Amino acid sequence: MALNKLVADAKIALEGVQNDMTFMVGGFGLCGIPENSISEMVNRGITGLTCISNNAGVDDFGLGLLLQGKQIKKMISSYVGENDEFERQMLSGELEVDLIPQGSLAERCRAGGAGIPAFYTPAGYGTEVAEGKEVRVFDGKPHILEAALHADFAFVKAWKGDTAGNLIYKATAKNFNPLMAMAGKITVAEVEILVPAGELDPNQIHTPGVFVQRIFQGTDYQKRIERVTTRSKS
Amino acid sequence: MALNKLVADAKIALEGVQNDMTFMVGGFGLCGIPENSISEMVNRGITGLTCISNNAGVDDFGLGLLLQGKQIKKMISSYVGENDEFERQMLSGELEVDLIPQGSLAERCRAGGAGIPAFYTPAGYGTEVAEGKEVRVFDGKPHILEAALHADFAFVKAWKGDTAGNLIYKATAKNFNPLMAMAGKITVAEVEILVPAGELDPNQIHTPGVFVQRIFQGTDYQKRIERVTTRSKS
Amino acid sequence: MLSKDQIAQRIAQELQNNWYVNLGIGIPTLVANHIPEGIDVEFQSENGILGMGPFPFEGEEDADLINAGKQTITALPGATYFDSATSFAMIRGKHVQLTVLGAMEVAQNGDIANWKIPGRMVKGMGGAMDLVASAENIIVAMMHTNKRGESKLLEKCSLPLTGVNCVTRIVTNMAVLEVKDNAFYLIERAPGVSVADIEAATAGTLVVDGDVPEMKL
Amino acid sequence: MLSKDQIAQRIAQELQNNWYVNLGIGIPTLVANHIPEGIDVEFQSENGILGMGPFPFEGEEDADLINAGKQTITALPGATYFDSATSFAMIRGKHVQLTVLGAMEVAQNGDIANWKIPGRMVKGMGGAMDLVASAENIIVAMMHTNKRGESKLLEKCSLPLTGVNCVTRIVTNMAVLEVKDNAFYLIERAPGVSVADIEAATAGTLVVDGDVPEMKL
Repeated sequence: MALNKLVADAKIALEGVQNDMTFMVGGFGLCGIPENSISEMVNRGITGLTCISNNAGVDDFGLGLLLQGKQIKKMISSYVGENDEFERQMLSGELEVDLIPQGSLAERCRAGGAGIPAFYTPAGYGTEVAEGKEVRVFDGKPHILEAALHADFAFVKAWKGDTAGNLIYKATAKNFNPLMAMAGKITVAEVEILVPAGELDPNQIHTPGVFVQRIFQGTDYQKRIERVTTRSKS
Repeated sequence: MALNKLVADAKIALEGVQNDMTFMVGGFGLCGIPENSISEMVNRGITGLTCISNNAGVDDFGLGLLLQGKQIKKMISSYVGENDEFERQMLSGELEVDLIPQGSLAERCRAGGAGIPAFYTPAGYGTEVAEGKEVRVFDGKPHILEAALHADFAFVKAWKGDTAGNLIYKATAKNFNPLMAMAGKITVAEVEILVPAGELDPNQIHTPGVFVQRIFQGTDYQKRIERVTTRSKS
Repeated sequence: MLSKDQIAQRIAQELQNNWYVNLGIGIPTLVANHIPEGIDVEFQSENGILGMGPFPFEGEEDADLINAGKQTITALPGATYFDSATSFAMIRGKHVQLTVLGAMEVAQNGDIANWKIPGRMVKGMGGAMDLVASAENIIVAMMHTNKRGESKLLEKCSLPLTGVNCVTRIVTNMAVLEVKDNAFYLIERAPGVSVADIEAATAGTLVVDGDVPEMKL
Repeated sequence: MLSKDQIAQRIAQELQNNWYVNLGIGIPTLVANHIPEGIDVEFQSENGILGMGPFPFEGEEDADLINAGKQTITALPGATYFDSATSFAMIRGKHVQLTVLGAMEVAQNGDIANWKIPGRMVKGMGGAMDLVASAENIIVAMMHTNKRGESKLLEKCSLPLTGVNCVTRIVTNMAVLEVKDNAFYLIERAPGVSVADIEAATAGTLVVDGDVPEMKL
């Protein structure tokens, strides 16, 4: 029988989160972010967090909400981008920030989940990112050694999921979610559509349930768009 | 527009293969092996091959056919298993064999495709596999450094594919295929069902076409089963 | 002495609720037939399936659906398929709670050998080296002695190793043993097998601490 | 002087048949509007799509379908979605033939800086460091000078680097340049822009070899 990972809601799913923990939070910009889990983190008022997430949302949504409340001590990200509060806290020194190349960030999360403690990549060689890191030449090209990332909790968002924790993502809302799902000591998945185990085609699962400890059906998704760009029909 | 990777048949798909090249060949046992490409290798009579493949088929099917014809100089595999000719050639020294742990083999193929020259893994520490390899301790546990694998050609088998080279595998016939598809300088995919680009759901692709240089519809699949195990209905 | 199926039955008693379990080829495969009432586990086979079910009904075999022993199998509701890198990510990343596998030799320091007899037999390690290097619970399922009647529980392995300091528990046709502090601790005897029998069949250091109960099957 | 759209148009002339191409944020994004007749290319966006299409029609935006610039997009027939690790496997593994990106500074040895102005502005490197470290063809799309009129083509970058020795070609509003042998080689002039204008706007070593043709747009 498939193991049951279902919990009732975000509140129960986040049981055990504490101040000063390290979290991974899926999503790219506001696309594919675990809105319900983020709200619950805000509600719980936990502080001193280290958040591993590609971005930190925008000023008033996504992880930006936790930044506003000064709940985050350190961000590990690849892009600050359009979040003015993120940039302000970083430049003023209120917030510790570890900026790392996006591909290295993704691979370091995967490595954490895959039991690979470290790997070599050319990304960042010769830049600030390489400071303090081992450099080794492979095939004539210098690479730097990057270490796996781990988290006490990983919060991910999928489109569909089943009670066994199997997840299917939609379009580019996939992004970091499957990698972070692998790397959390406790991985909490929230989904738009929840079905009983056995309803999803086993060939189409993006994240096998083995990586997910808790799953719940999210509510009230806003799914905000950062930059609406369109063309006219004429 | 999607790029077109379609070629007519195995013969055209294997243009450019030469003696002494290194090939990756997907499949686990006889499950998910590129039958048409293997037949074509046999037909062409190329020799001196280095084959990277989890197994080498059985005596009279799969890569076993190439072993019988003494076309293979070296096997890089994790399991000899039930192939008596493989074991005989290895023990007699006719065949060079590099046996490596299955998980390291899979990850080394992926690394080759992903531009990661090397990574650390605990598998094989303290065994013959670690001989000559760097050992490094992470978090109190010794790991060995494993290098990426590359191939001149990777031959993979999928269930469905489209003309853009996008692939979908079925059940456990997936195994090494998606990883080897990433790591071939030229990746040749054969499929049971071929459809025009645009017919597959972009959410369900296992191997994006960017990794595939040539695709063709295979014929006459035998899909032999190594060990038929059943239960009775009563 | 236990039959192979009884070894599997005894190992099944070690299963805990909500565990993901990888079963090796041979005796370990039989463990799936003895899951205790009220225990939910899910079986992983390293060739790419979670949620492995029983053998298919005759005529319903699917060449695309096999286990790591190349046997035709079925998938249970909630199963998933994945590639070999993801499969070993599960194993190496410690997402699988128990590994059960066979062995040619086990040493009292937890070393295991099961893939090669130099010059004579080379099966290859398959996924075994990855499994033993990362699993936190490893149970070895094997006969206590080999075909020549020699003990397979040794002070030191004589064959090329599969992994070092990794085996924590052994279930043989004669006994259940814990491997710790560089010794085999006798936990249970098979029905009708005496401590003296086990001592005679164990080449490595055997620790017998008080009364050793008989297994309940 | 070229407009931003004309810079993109000139870069589009560099596209070769059957290339996979990654377009950065800003001017590079505009390249997709100018694919030459008879050239098939497929666009990758590093947040997880191959086969990126044009912006959606009004009202058809999908919050789950964006590009790396967080703009709503569409997917063309034959497109695929994938996770960020797979996306950068494509990039790092050299499966993407061309990268077009913006820059704050480029040095004559091919160094590029585009992610940080210490103490003043930190956008983050996003995927740029991975892209420039691995791409075999990198075209920088940028204005020749910054807002203060200072050259962005330098002997040495003054800002924190994104990558070293990696830029091979630059298309600005004034010129097309090749970066090699520790110099900027002037290949083409923008319509109406003289070699002297370009020399004046280039702080690094500029090599002018014979007659420099005007771009054809």
